[in-house]
Amino acid sequence: MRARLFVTEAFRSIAANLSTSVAAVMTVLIGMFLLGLFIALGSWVISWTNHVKKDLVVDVYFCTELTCGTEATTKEINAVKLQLDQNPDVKSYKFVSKDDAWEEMKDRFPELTENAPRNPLPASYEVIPEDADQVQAIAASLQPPPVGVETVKYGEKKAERVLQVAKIIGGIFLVGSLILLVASTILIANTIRLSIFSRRREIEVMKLVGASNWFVRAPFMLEGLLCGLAGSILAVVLLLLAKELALPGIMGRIESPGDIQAWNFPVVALILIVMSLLVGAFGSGITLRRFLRI
Amino acid sequence: MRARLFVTEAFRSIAANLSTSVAAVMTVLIGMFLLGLFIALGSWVISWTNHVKKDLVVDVYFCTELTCGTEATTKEINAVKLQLDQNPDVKSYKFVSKDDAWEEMKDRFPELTENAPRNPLPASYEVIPEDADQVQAIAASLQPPPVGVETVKYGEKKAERVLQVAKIIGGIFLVGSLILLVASTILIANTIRLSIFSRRREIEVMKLVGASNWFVRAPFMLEGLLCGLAGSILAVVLLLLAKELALPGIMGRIESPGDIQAWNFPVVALILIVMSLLVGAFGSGITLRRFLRI
Amino acid sequence: MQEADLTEQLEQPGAATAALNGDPAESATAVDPADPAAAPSEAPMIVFEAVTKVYDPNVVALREASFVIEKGEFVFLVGPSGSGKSTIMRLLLKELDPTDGRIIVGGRELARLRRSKVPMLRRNLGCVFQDFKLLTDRTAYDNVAYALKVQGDSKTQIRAKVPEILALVGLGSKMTNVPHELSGGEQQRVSIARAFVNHPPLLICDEPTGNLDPDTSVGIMQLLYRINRTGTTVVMATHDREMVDKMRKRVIALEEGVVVRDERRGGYG
Amino acid sequence: MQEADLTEQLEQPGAATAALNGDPAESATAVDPADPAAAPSEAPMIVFEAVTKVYDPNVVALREASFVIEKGEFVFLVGPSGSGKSTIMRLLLKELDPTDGRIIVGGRELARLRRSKVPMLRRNLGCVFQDFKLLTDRTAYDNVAYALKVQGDSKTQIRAKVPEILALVGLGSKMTNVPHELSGGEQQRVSIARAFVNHPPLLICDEPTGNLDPDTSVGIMQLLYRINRTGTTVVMATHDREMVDKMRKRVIALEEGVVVRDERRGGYG
Ligand SMILES: Nc1ncnc2c1ncn2[C@@H]1O[C@H](COP(=O)(O)OP(=O)(O)OP(=O)(O)O)[C@@H](O)[C@H]1O
Ligand SMILES: Nc1ncnc2c1ncn2[C@@H]1O[C@H](COP(=O)(O)OP(=O)(O)OP(=O)(O)O)[C@@H](O)[C@H]1O
Ligand SMILES: [Mg+2]
Ligand SMILES: [Mg+2]
Repeated sequence: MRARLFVTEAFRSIAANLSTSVAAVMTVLIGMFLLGLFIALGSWVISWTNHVKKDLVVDVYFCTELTCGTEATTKEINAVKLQLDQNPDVKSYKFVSKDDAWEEMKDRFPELTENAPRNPLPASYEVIPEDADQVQAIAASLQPPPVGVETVKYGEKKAERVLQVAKIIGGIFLVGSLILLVASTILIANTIRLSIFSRRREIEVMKLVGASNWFVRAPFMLEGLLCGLAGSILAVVLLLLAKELALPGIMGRIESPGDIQAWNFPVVALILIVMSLLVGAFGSGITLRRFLRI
Repeated sequence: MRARLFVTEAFRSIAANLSTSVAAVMTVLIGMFLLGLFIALGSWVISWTNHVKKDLVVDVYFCTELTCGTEATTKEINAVKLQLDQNPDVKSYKFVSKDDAWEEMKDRFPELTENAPRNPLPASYEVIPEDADQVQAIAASLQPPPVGVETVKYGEKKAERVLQVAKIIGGIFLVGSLILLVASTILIANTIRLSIFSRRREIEVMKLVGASNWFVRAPFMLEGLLCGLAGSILAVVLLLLAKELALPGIMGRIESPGDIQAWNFPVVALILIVMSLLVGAFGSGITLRRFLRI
Repeated sequence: MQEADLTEQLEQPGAATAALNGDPAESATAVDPADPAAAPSEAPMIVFEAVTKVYDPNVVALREASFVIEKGEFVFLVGPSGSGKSTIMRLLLKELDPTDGRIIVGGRELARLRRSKVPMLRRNLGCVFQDFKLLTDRTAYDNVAYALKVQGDSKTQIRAKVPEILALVGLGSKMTNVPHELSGGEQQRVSIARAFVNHPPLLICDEPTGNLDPDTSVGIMQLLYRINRTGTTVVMATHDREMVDKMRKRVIALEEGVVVRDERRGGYG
Repeated sequence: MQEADLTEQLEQPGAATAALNGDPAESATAVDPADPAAAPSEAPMIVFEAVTKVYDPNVVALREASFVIEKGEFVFLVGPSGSGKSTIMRLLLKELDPTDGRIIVGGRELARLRRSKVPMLRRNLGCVFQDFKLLTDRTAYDNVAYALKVQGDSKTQIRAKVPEILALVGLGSKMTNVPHELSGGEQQRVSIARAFVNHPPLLICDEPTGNLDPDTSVGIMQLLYRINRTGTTVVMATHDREMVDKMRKRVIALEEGVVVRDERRGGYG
């Protein structure tokens, strides 16, 4: 019953202070839209770096006559396979036989292979790690090389570079998201503060005619909540429009591999809305304290 | 003389309405900081894509016995050189002789070259365009291939991809900057509106005791200007701190080539400050109109 | 909802309402609680014990003011502009705390009253403010209704009481106007209606007729008198010499924050 | 700076100041401009021709009100609460436009006055507002100074005039207080000081003594009287019956927006 009174009061207040309500909704809208956009961009870029990371593999080259003086035996190869099977860091591996390697080389350098007397290339395992960060660990687990293995390579330089760039990009987006989060919280709180500030006389009067702190606070918090709700829902709608209209336009032009995933829209939307509600309601509540001390 | 009065009034007003002034400064600060940060990030990424674009070259492969049946003569090679000299799209070019190519191949595939009877590789020109977008034009200008040239390659697929990604990144940052620009303008205007709204009674009284519109407006606009100035200078200081403290930390970890340039800080700072001043002053001026109609 | 020691003033729940409408004769037959002799055992309504109030930059608004107002009394507070009348009102409402001295309202010492109990105090203490203090974005009706809402009255109760009291102060046709659509006197009457509407045991009126013409003022004074007759204590700050001289009620006169006169049946001075 | 047709009221620049300080005898020897017969050639100060003002939801605040106020007259505007007195003040300030009829102030028809000329009109028309309308974040001094600043007075002029006028209304010691640190009567006197300070040829006072004690009221009335004697036209809305009856000046009485009485030497009614 009291709750209904507060809801009525909140709506009355929104209508009576339309100008400030619109300002509050607009601030929430902008803050949440920017945050959502940034999260979208960030999740897309991070997904892209993950895709790039997939290129990071460990190559286990077996012996050839040329390198060790003798070809690796099947038994030796199976021993390595067993070792890979048991390593929890390994996601999958692919056996590249001498013939496979030669075919590939033929495709890439027809001039060279045409006149080669025989196949000088080694057989190898291409090992895909569970996580790109584990390439080094996998390579280390095959050190010293088992019998029959000539060398283990994981493109140290490239791997290091890719991992570092990925880390930095991730870091930038984490820091950026935090900055935006803090920024939009401050902005929303600011707007709330201003709109409550312009009504401080009203609050004073309410207190003087016998309203308890909660009786004054509840409608204001509800109002903050409603403005937060309206603003964040509008932001989500705008983001949805951006996703549906702008994204295909951009994506259509890059042939992006399927595993570059779009962000998880419903979760992000939910986070934005809940955040707005909380900032709206508690921002109002906290700001009021100062004016309730009468 | 009147100007001094307005300045005094503006400062008095800022002091008297400290709470709203702080809110306005904070909004400008946040808006401009985000915009500056985004421009920084954007200019850095665009500079990086430019760096990547530098890898786009046109390779002009000359004839060899294996491909055309006869090696290209010095005269034929010089004819191509002349043609490249005259092409305005060409920034520079590098001659790679058959021996240079063979040395490089030896480094990359020692197993293959060890047993090769002789050097099957062609001589070539590596042509660097003035602008990465011109690789296709340069390749086209050598079509059909002059005498002695076997083939002209410019990595169509890679070139197309890189150019497109660069364009999209550029587009995203342009659109993003515009969105941020509009967003921070709205946010600042909003704050101004709220702070003026909370003083509408005051404006009404001023008008009723005989103040002209400009007499009311000037201090308010000056106040907006000062808040804009304070906010944007704080934003620039924060950006400077970010640049001096955070950037080296990030950059130190990527071995970034020297030609990835930092953004032009003074210009960006100037833009941010001027923008804040304008939005502050005219935001106030325009908002006031509504309350001056008494 | 209401504190017992304050509410017990209204012996029957409907007493005040009856007084507002009923003929004076009916109320007159009741025991006059304004006569302190009739209720010697009861604690006084207001006690000021050497109360001093100093505003920030050394302004002494009240200097060792002491007086006792019994339950059911009708007291005029007079004094030149700036003599501390409104300061007394604000101290009673606990809008301010005294710099020194003790204030007791309805048996409770205000300094010891917990923050959470302050709203309760104010609900039992109807106040007509000198500057009206209306909620600017609410209609006259909603302004009056707010005083009932804060104490948890139901919609039905509000719908019954508010139009009645507004009609009583002559604003029956202005219920849906917001304050800036009302004349000065009309705003003042809304403030009066709000202070009366929940029949508080103590009414403090700070210059309630300053913006009213003589006829309306007399009407309001008659209303106050009738309310007082039902047992409500009334404290009224005023500059209306004519009124004070005619009523011959107790007068407390202030001058620069000092109580200079306290007469049982005084004049304006 | 000031419009010629309005300023010519103050024959000598220092006249009003002299009147504020000088002894009454000095002013009394001058020709009484309040007597319209003495200045038959001059245009009237205020002309209301069948002015009707209807507020938005069908509230007729003024119904075909017609009257002429000559230059130098002293006029009381009386009538019950809500009868349209403040509405007349607001029409004179061009804060509102009449729904119908013509208003001429100082020879200028207000409806024809360009927007850019309105500030000029208001500077020549000192107004004491019923709700004071002080700038809440400025001190008493700055509030009064503002009325001089808007007309371009120099700092030196302001420093000379403001403390003088504040001392005159008894606020010499409250110059640095902001409105909420002032009592109701003190705020009202700041509003009075602001209206007087630039010696406008027309003074309109909306209930200027509503929050003042009788003694201070008399002081303010004497001040108004002396200002009037120097040729300033004074229009004053009031509920103070005693004052009106004692002064025996022209009285225009309103009732529900209709001019019901207009007597040369009337009483409150
Ligand atoms: N917040 C404040 N800060 C400083 N001085 C104040 C403050 N409030 C009131 N005063 C001063 O205290 C004195 C008493 O003020 P108060 O409002 O009690 O007077 P009052 O008797 O109600 O006068 P009035 O009849 O004019 O309303 C005045 O001189 C006033 O200037
Ligand atoms: N903005 C408005 N909208 C609607 N009605 C209004 C508005 N302003 C005033 N009124 C009405 O017009 C009538 C005249 O108001 P006005 O303020 O002129 O009265 P007044 O004579 O000054 O009364 P008081 O002595 O109480 O100050 C009143 O009934 C009032 O309710
Ligand atoms: Mg007072
Ligand atoms: Mg009025």
